[in-house]
Amino acid sequence: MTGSVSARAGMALDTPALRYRMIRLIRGFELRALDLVDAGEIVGGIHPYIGQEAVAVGVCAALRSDDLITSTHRGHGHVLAKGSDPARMMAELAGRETGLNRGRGGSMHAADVGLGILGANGIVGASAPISVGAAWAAHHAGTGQVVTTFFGDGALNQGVLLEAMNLAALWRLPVLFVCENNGYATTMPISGAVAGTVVGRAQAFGIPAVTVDGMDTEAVLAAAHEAVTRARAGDGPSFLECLTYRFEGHHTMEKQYRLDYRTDAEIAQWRQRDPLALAGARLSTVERERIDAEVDEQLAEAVRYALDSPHPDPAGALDYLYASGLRGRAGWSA
Amino acid sequence: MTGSVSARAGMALDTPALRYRMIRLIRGFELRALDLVDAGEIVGGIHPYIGQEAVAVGVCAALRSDDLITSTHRGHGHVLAKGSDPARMMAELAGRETGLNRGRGGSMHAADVGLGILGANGIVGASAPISVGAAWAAHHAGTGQVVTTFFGDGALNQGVLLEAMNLAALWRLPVLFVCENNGYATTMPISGAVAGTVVGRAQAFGIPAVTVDGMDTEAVLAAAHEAVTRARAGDGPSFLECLTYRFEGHHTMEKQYRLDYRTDAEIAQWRQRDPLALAGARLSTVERERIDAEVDEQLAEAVRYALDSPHPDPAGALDYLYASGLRGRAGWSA
Amino acid sequence: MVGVRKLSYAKALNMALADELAADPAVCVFGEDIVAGMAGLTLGLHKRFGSDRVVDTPLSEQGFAGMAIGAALAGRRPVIEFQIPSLLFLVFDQIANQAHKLSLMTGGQLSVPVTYIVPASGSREGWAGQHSDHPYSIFAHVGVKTLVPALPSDAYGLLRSAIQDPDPTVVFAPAQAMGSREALDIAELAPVPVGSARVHRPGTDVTVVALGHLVAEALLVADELAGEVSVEVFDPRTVYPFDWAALTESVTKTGRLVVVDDSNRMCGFGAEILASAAEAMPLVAPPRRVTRPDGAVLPFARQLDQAVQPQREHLAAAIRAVMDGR
Amino acid sequence: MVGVRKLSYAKALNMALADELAADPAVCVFGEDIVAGMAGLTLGLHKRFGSDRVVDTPLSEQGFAGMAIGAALAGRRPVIEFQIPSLLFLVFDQIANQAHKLSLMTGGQLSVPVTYIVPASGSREGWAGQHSDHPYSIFAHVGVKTLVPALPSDAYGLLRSAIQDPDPTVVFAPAQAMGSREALDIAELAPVPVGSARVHRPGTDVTVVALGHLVAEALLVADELAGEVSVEVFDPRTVYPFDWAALTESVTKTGRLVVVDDSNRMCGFGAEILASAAEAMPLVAPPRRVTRPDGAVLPFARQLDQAVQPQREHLAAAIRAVMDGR
Ligand SMILES: Cc1ncc(C[n+]2csc(CCOP(=O)(O)OP(=O)(O)O)c2C)c(N)n1
Ligand SMILES: Cc1ncc(C[n+]2csc(CCOP(=O)(O)OP(=O)(O)O)c2C)c(N)n1
Ligand SMILES: [Mg+2]
Ligand SMILES: [Mg+2]
Repeated sequence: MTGSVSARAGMALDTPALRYRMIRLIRGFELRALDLVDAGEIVGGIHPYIGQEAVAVGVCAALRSDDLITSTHRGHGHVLAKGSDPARMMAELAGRETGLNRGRGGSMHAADVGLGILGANGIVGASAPISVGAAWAAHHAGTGQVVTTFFGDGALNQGVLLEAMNLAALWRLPVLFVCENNGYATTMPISGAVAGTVVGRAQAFGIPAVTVDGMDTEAVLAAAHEAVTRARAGDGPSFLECLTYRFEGHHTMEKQYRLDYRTDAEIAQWRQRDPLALAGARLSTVERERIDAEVDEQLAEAVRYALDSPHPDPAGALDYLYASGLRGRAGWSA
Repeated sequence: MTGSVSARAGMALDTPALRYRMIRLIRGFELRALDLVDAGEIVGGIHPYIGQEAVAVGVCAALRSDDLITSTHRGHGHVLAKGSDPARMMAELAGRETGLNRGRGGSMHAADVGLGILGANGIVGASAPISVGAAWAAHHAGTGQVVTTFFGDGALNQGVLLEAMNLAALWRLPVLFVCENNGYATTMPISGAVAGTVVGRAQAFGIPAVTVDGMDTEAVLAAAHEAVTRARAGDGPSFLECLTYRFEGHHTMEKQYRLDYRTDAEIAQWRQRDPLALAGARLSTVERERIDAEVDEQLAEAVRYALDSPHPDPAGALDYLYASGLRGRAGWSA
Repeated sequence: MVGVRKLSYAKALNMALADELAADPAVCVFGEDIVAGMAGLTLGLHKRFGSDRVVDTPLSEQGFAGMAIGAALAGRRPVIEFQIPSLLFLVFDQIANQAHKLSLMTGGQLSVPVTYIVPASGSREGWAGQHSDHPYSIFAHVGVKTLVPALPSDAYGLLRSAIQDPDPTVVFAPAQAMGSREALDIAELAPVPVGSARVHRPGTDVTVVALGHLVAEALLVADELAGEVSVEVFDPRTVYPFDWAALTESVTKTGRLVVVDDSNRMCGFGAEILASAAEAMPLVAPPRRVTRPDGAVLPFARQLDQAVQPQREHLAAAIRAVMDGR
Repeated sequence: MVGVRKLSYAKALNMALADELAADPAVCVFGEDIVAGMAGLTLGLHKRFGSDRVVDTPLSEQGFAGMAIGAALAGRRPVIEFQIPSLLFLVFDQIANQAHKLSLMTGGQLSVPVTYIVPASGSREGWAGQHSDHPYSIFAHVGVKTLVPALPSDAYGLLRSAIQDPDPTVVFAPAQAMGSREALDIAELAPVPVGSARVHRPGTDVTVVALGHLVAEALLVADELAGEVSVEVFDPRTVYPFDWAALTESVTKTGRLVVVDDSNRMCGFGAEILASAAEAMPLVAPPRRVTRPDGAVLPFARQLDQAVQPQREHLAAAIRAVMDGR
């Protein structure tokens, strides 16, 4: 029964060039999405992943195509790195019928079950136990699948995530907990929110935990590879703290406010460790430019595809509400 | 504003004899309550505290009368040790108008606000953040009060308790977390439920945590005293793991089942470290017998008081539902 | 186990769960103390199906309710037992905000076949305010399938259907029904479709809608009043989806309606039935509800606890009032 | 800040909170990003009242909702801001099972003056299923005081009353009302009693009950239909406790009733109003509801999101149907 959820293969990420390509794809995707937010084509805004790309790419590079992931409100990078078609992802953000979720989910709920992407989540921390449950099923089915759950530093203070770590540790389940520590939960710095250390929180449950440079794909990959190997061998969960930074505001809406929770100097300093530049530096200029051009072409096409796609028919507003096909009563009669 | 909740002084517990007396009082209270359950005078049953008395007494001996506590489903010992009148407590268990809660709460919700007892709770873990909030208020009011929250080993797996520890640590609040590790959450052994160690879980939040012999009042008192001193000095929360054991079933209802989650041998072994005997051994036989007789007299009177007290008037079934005096609609019209 | 016997409600639930575990290897059970099986639901199942299928959990309701979703997404059909009705409050995010929403939000990519069961809902005398809720109206409001069987045969049939259903489903087994018994032929036990009502007693003057343990009470009242008024006792069996067609048929016949409902009055199940009837059914007299009071918290003392629950005398009075057109 | 001005709803909430913080040192605020004040509610308050009164919390909703209870028991009057309506689901145990129950369960020893406020409830276009709930009916069912102001003056007055109230109180500030403005004299802003309705527009043919942002919609529809039918627009302002006397008065005059309600249909606020009217008010035609559908989850795409929310055209149709006695 398990395993059926993950059949299609994602993009290969097994060379530095392919990983650079994916980082570039995510970066370009996000920049175009920001434009579409400004243009009013993406309604409601997004939580941009710009600056954190090395985490998604490094981790997904360590995964099998049938491995599962769950994601967050800041999830575009995870979904693309696991292999989703940027055109269908962009169509989802634009609320089109051709979107990954047929326009029903949008930015915060993108899922691509055929690729093992069980979905982003609008509630911080909520994905963690879902991942543990999928890992429990995979473990008992003997599929060898590993389930990765991405979350931010803010999620470390959600009880349900801590409960999930305990359950995964107790039952030695194949889970990789990936904390993207970008220093802030919206405006709250981690120092104001987390007593003790990040890795210490996982270690207290007996979960092996390490801190890695989240701006360096290769460092993330190495650590993720070790963790995934351990999980696949039946040796239980691991925890990665990836030190990273978001270059943009928490959400596109942030531009409306004058917030001073971080300084320009701090942002500039982190931008010097841009994961795109770090990964690009591993390639020749020629190769990099070739990839950039290909990716830009692909993304231009993705935007075209999204904007040319049809809007969903309002008559189907409650389609898929029940898997059983149940139709409840309408809110009014004709 | 804070501090008003705790005006009356409880029983003094500042000598070994007084502590023995309180252990004896709790033990005797529980034995009589068990009888009243069998007799049908206490409806719904109780979670007996027998075997764990040294924890409540040792901790409460370290507290000021204006300090606050919150308690659990297994809360009779905490309430008595903080100073509640056993007669009014017994009346509460028997559902009488003279009970601590006027018969509205029963065993799992006993509160005695004048003594700083903010209440037992039927939901495992739920008291912890309540205590942290009271501590936050006390801290900001500068009352010097310390808030103690009692909970079982089972509660360690409730996210909300972990959240509460983080908040208390972060804000250096005067909270004493007391884990009564009696080895089981109903039928679940701690080894099947807690990954990592008990004290490690608190230490991960930067909270000083020690394990003490929960059968020995004096050991509990010493550790609690240190923790309370730290809290009062403004140095934040502490955590005590008290190793203890419940001699009876989880709940009086357990007798209906043939459960085999623990062995007779294990029970017998723990009974050899009966906190009553340990505390009694510190006194002369004469003194002990004098105390026993006094306590038995007091308890006989408590039972009489409870059973002679009036049942609440059904017309007042929804009294106290709203502090504002709001009366909602009845469920039926006459 | 063949032939006519007196089957208890608790045993019926236990048999339904056993039969589903036997029929479908995807079915599994999570909960607290379910290996011991104290609530009756899982009695003997760990022994029969093992630790891979019947899993005792730590006290992490949110954690394992979330896990159940994940396991469901990976192809399993988890059943979760909750020892207390209000533990559903603790996992309300997992049920209402996650399990219920994933199918629509993913455009049908995901479905979440999880069954949540409380094998002792409503008042358990002496367990006081935090252990005595009957929050079925809340789940119906959210749109989670919500089943409240009245009889052992329905307990069996509805639990089986809940587990087979591809959507999240909450099953309330009222504490006051758990001990009830029904004479039946075990061989005839079968799944009961979700959303189909049952008329326990036909009548022509007034339709009494009752759920769960209150069905038996309604039948007693109908008997009591038999000389006076012909009462039809209508048991929806499932609160959501509700069998509107059957209720319309009944009310079209009787023209009068009384609902007896063990949830709070305001925005409860009873309100929905009266509202729907007022909108579209041919009532000849104002309908009535007998419910818990607004905002009720069940007090501990037995006299107070009972004073807050709907009683037979109130139902009888409501029926008489409706017959009088009051 | 004296004299007539156009006050926005968001600013009115902000002023109410500031005035309560200034008036009573027991008042304090907990929430996420409230120092920055992004939701508007707390803008400038940290600067004015400091870190002891306006407290940014980690993402531990259950933890700080529990803390608010404890602080309340120790004499404070905490206000908690939630960024998303469904975060109330996450703390449902703390509100419904703890805060609401402590007074009765302790025989009146404790009271829990906590205010829970969602300064953007209901649909926020483009925020999709988990950010668009309007669960006021659930809190009313449980019996927690539930306020849904429609106008800036009521937003001010009800938030002040909520904070002063000795019981737990949930305030929903609909996202679609947050930007609305009202011309008023700041000096006349005052607390609005909990449980008192307001008739925004008198009428004689039909009573339309509307809440929150739907009041403005109802007024537009009433204008639109003015030549045809005389509509009374009735705003309860508080869902629970509800001002039954005022509604009875209105319906006694009009004899007809329509409710427009942004919560799910089944067991929602609209159901309660229709049920109560059917029981005891002199209706001359069947009443109607315009609501979200049963079990609604708001889809992301704008066209779909809107298709699930009650719209003016549906309200107009319902009014006409009621006038026709259909
Ligand atoms: C449980 C919960 N609380 C609050 C929110 C509102 N919210 C959305 S994202 C966010 C900050 C999350 O911070 P973090 O986990 O560090 O992730 P990041 O945004 O930094 O990627 C908040 C408070 C939410 N979605 N869920
Ligand atoms: C959140 C929650 N889950 C489950 C229960 C049912 N329950 C009551 S006590 C208990 C076991 C508690 O174990 P522990 O915390 O170790 O305390 P002990 O009973 O051993 O004193 C359980 C499962 C509950 N009351 N609350
Ligand atoms: Mg972050
Ligand atoms: Mg224990």
